[in-house]
Amino acid sequence: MIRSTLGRAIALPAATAIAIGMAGCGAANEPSGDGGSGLSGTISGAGASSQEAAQQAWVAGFNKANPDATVNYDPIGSGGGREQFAAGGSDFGGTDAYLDDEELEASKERCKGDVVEIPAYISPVAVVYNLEGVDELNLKPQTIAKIFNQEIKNWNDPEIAEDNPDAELPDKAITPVNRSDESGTTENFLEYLTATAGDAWPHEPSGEWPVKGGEAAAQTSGVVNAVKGGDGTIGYADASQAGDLGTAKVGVGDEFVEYSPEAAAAVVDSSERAEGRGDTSFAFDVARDTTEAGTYPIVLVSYMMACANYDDQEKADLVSAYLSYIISEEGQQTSAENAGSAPISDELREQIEPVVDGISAG
Amino acid sequence: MHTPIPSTSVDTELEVQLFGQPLTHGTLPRWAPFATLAAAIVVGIVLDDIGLAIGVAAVAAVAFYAATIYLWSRTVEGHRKAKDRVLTTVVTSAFLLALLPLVSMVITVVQNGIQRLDTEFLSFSMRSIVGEGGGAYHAILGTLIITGLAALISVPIGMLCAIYLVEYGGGKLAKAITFFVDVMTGIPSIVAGLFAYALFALLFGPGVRMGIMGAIALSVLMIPIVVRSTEEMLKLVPNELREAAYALAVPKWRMITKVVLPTALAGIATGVTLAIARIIGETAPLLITVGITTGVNMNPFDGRMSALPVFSYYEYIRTGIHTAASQDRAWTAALILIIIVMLLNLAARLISRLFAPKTRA
Amino acid sequence: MAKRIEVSDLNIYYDKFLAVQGVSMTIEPRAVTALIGPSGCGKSTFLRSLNRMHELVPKARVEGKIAMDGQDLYGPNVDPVVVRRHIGMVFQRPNPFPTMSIYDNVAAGLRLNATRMKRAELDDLVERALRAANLWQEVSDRLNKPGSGLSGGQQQRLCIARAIAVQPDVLLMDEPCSALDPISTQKIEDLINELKTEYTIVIVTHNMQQAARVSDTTGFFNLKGVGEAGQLVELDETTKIFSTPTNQATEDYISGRFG
Amino acid sequence: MPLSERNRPRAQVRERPGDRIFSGLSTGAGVLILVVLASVASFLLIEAWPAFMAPPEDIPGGEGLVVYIWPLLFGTLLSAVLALLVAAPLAVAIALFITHYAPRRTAQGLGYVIDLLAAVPSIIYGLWGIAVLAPATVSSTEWLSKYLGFIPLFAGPPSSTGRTMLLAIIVLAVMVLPIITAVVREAFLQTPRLHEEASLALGATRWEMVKMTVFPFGRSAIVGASMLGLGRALGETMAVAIVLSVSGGVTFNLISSGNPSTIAANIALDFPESSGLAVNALIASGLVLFAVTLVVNMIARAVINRRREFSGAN
Repeated sequence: MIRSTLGRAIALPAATAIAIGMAGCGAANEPSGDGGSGLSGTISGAGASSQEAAQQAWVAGFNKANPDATVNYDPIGSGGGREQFAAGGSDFGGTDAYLDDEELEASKERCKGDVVEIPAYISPVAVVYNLEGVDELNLKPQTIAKIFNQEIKNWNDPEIAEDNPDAELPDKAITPVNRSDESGTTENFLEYLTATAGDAWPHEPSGEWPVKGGEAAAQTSGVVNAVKGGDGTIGYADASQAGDLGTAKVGVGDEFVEYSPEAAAAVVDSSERAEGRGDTSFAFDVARDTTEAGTYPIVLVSYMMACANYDDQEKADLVSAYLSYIISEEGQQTSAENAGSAPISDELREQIEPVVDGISAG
Repeated sequence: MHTPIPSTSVDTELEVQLFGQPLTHGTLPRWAPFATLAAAIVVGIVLDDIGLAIGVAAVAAVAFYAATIYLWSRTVEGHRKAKDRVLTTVVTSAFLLALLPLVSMVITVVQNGIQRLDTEFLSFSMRSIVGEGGGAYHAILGTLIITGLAALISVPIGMLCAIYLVEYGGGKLAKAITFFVDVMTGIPSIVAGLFAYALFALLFGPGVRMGIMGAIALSVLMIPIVVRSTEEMLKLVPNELREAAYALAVPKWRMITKVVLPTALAGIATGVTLAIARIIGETAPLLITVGITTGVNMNPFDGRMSALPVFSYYEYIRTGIHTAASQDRAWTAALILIIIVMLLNLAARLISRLFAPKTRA
Repeated sequence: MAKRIEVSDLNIYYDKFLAVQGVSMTIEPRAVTALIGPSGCGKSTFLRSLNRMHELVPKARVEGKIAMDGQDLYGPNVDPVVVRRHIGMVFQRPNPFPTMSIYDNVAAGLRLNATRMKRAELDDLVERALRAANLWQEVSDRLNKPGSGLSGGQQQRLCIARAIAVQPDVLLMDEPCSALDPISTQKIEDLINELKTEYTIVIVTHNMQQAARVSDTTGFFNLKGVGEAGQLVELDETTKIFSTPTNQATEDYISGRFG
Repeated sequence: MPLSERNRPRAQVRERPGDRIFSGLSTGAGVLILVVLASVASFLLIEAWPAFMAPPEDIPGGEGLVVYIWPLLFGTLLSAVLALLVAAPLAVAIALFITHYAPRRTAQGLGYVIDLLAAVPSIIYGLWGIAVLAPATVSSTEWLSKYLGFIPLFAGPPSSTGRTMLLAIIVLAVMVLPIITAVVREAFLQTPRLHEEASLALGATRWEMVKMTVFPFGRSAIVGASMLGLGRALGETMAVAIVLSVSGGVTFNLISSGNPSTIAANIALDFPESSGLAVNALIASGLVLFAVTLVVNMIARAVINRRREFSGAN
């Protein structure tokens, strides 16, 4: 009797967990495995967290056609994604920067052949601001650089006023907001500033924000919330997150371009493919300093990595089908709707499609 | 030898201070504190209205109250009583100040979380969910599995350790264990998470994420709490009971299991419940050991799992178009978490009230 | 200094429970009044109501009147803090403040009442209080040592010194010797005899020999019945109470047939 | 029980298997605690080792481990110590209110309410802090920088979002408040009634009674509890991670946007997306945090244990 009472005390918390576990396993929305047509099997990927929202949308869309297939995406970060892919820990990967030479070698070794790199997720980065009474804002690259380098400290600075003759700029301190965590968004934004602002931006591009003392927040949502939460704030964030915040038009050549998915996709088309990486690698050096009309140069280009060849037929079929879905018009539209990305152009799709379809086993 | 104090030798001023006090002196009317309070509130509102920050205005209002009641009381009741009144004000407002965050927090969480507290939230996972809808079923399940495992590890170890300390201990080992159990109570939860990660990274390589890792991290936090509370309860068992058992020629281990533990059981159960309440809301160690996933994972030995606090955090920082929906989910998860914690606390109080050993009275 | 206390129709309650009923008595100045009676009959409760310590228990209250030289102790605008300044108290167990030195213990009450006091004056008052409590010779060389280091009897005399240092009018003693050995008890009793020339003293005791030895007047408290209120059965000169009590219950109690 | 067993010689009674197993198990459990604590230290050390050995340029930030960890350690200490300075006096006042000021009937209930504060998960403090408290502090920080800007702590410029070190300190203070209160409350409750009555009988007001008896009695408990609270504040993770704007290094300025992060918050923010040497560097910072909290907790325990010996005297 005593042992039973004792046992009860020990088992009490565990019993609840077990009881619930026994009662029903799957969530109401999860399939129980009696799907009809389509592929089956499981593939796992890991990498850039910037793609997380898009990946979720893609997986959901892909599962509609292939209810028996399971695709996992682990948002462990770009660096981790590349590392894990090269080490063979994941079937495919996502990364905000294409593989460097060393990583490419390691990945080729892992794949025992060519590595597929495709720009799957193009996300425009908007310069968002919250300033009462100012609905439109034109900013030259140099001005943006000086604001984020905390050289221009007030909204009524003549340099800002020069490009915004119609706006009534208040006498208010500028609070620049940046990402506190290491991120591809920061790296791309910094690359843009380095390429376009000249001497006004003295810092090297990297995933970490180089200027001390500004307002900093974790993740895109943190930046957006911080910009929303203050008055006189300005920050950079995935354009999809801008919401009702003001987005600045950035200077390209002699005009000011507002971000739009088309303008963002256009800049990739006008960029050069990185050379010497093989036919299956679509790595682009984005032309930040473009002066072409109608292009929006602050974009984050995030890639999908896969092997051209897998040992396992089922895996090869699944990866190929999943990547095909991602770059398809439908897939790009899905991510645009759910993650706010810019769909890749038809021209680019035509180039990539054969490579993705060519993924095979053996 | 006996020299009573001749009051004549004390100078007159002192005499008045010491001995001349009449029994009665002026007393503030009963409504005095309330009237002052009302005046202070008015002052606060006015200050707030003329543009002073609300926090500054509140501080100013409290200061106004303290100063007014002090001066008023000092003129009527004397400085000692006045000081006493000021300190009463300070102590009371400190308590009310502490209640403020609790009330505000509960209101905020309920307000933001109540909309999505529906059956879908309780039965859906986030698998294939984009935008609105979805739920935390997988996270609730994950939390129960991970916490259950942590309890399964911690409760036997913690109880046995407490039994050692109370029934067998003595000497240097027991002293060292007592001390280090106390020290262990202070381990930051993130360090416990890092420990579990480091342990499994050595076994399985870097980047490993598993439910059991989280359970082990939580165990590091839970064991010392269980040891402490069990120890306290075992100490409350009167020695007479032990001697009575010995006198019946019962071996020690049966004396412990038959007499000591049942007597202390209610207290131990209370302690265990409170310990679970403490760890069930831990976020940081799970963030780095268990990670997050969108679907149900029932196997704590394979891959990522979701837990409610981590789910709430990730939904809060989630990016994408539909952030409003994910913010709602974050708050609802927080609301469920707070409900679970409050229920566990309530359960603990009930257990200790209903089954308290009679020896305590 | 010493004052007369008049109690009339006093009822003492703990919330709804009537603990002591209908006490009327006069406590004479410069004399020792002893209160005796079986446990739980309300002696201590009555004693504590004399300096308003009783009301520290939540929901405790009194009805009736206690007057000190005509001033109502429970009247409106009477500050209990001041009442306790005038009516000092010594407790059953010696309770010097453990964190204070012997000196500071005696000075504690003085410091409360007189903030602007010169060190020399304070020294003077402390010494006189300790002398008055027959403790000076024993502790004069270690005034800065903690009071808890003294023996039980010394501690109790220290507490008496602490109580009389503020020159109260009345001194209440709640079984002051019950935790002491016979020799210490003897010293306290001697001290009570000396103090009564200056103070009104009320002492609660379980020890009838003690009551007979130290008091001038003795009051006998007893329960009205099981579970009922305590009451003052008889109050008279000590010699009369112990030789020819008028009440049968008193006689039974004193002769040991009861309680 | 069979008679034969009873008649065995004494020495053999100790060999009874049930006793041996049970005492072995419980001793083992005790030793396991020591093993766990030792292995926490050693596993962290093993995983941090590559970061200690790595060339400085490979550490995040590119300037070596010390430069990487120092601002974090500074932020950790600054936030925790100031949070303690805010929380400790409040906690003492609250404990006093519960034990000596509140009506005795409600005192126990009030104690529960404070205990509930201790049970609220830290993520909820974080969400609440950013959603409610941050905007509420903005106007106050502006006021502080305007009128008290000459004090380095309030140098400003004030953050326009409220995500300042001051906010982190307030949130941390709210979080450690109930922990300190609980310990101090226990100590205050144990103040001997005899001493309280002695001071009241001398004609002390309530506050004078508290000063004469309650405070001296609870002094070491206050110190010990504060150290415990400090340990908690040092290790607090999620709330700080959510509310603090992290950019810039070592500064005492509490109300601007540029703040050092804390070790724990930095781990929580960076760990999930870190790989390679960055993970080792994070674990190294965790090891530093472990060492700091260990020292603080040891001191706390030593102080509290000394009090235990003291209070046995009466």
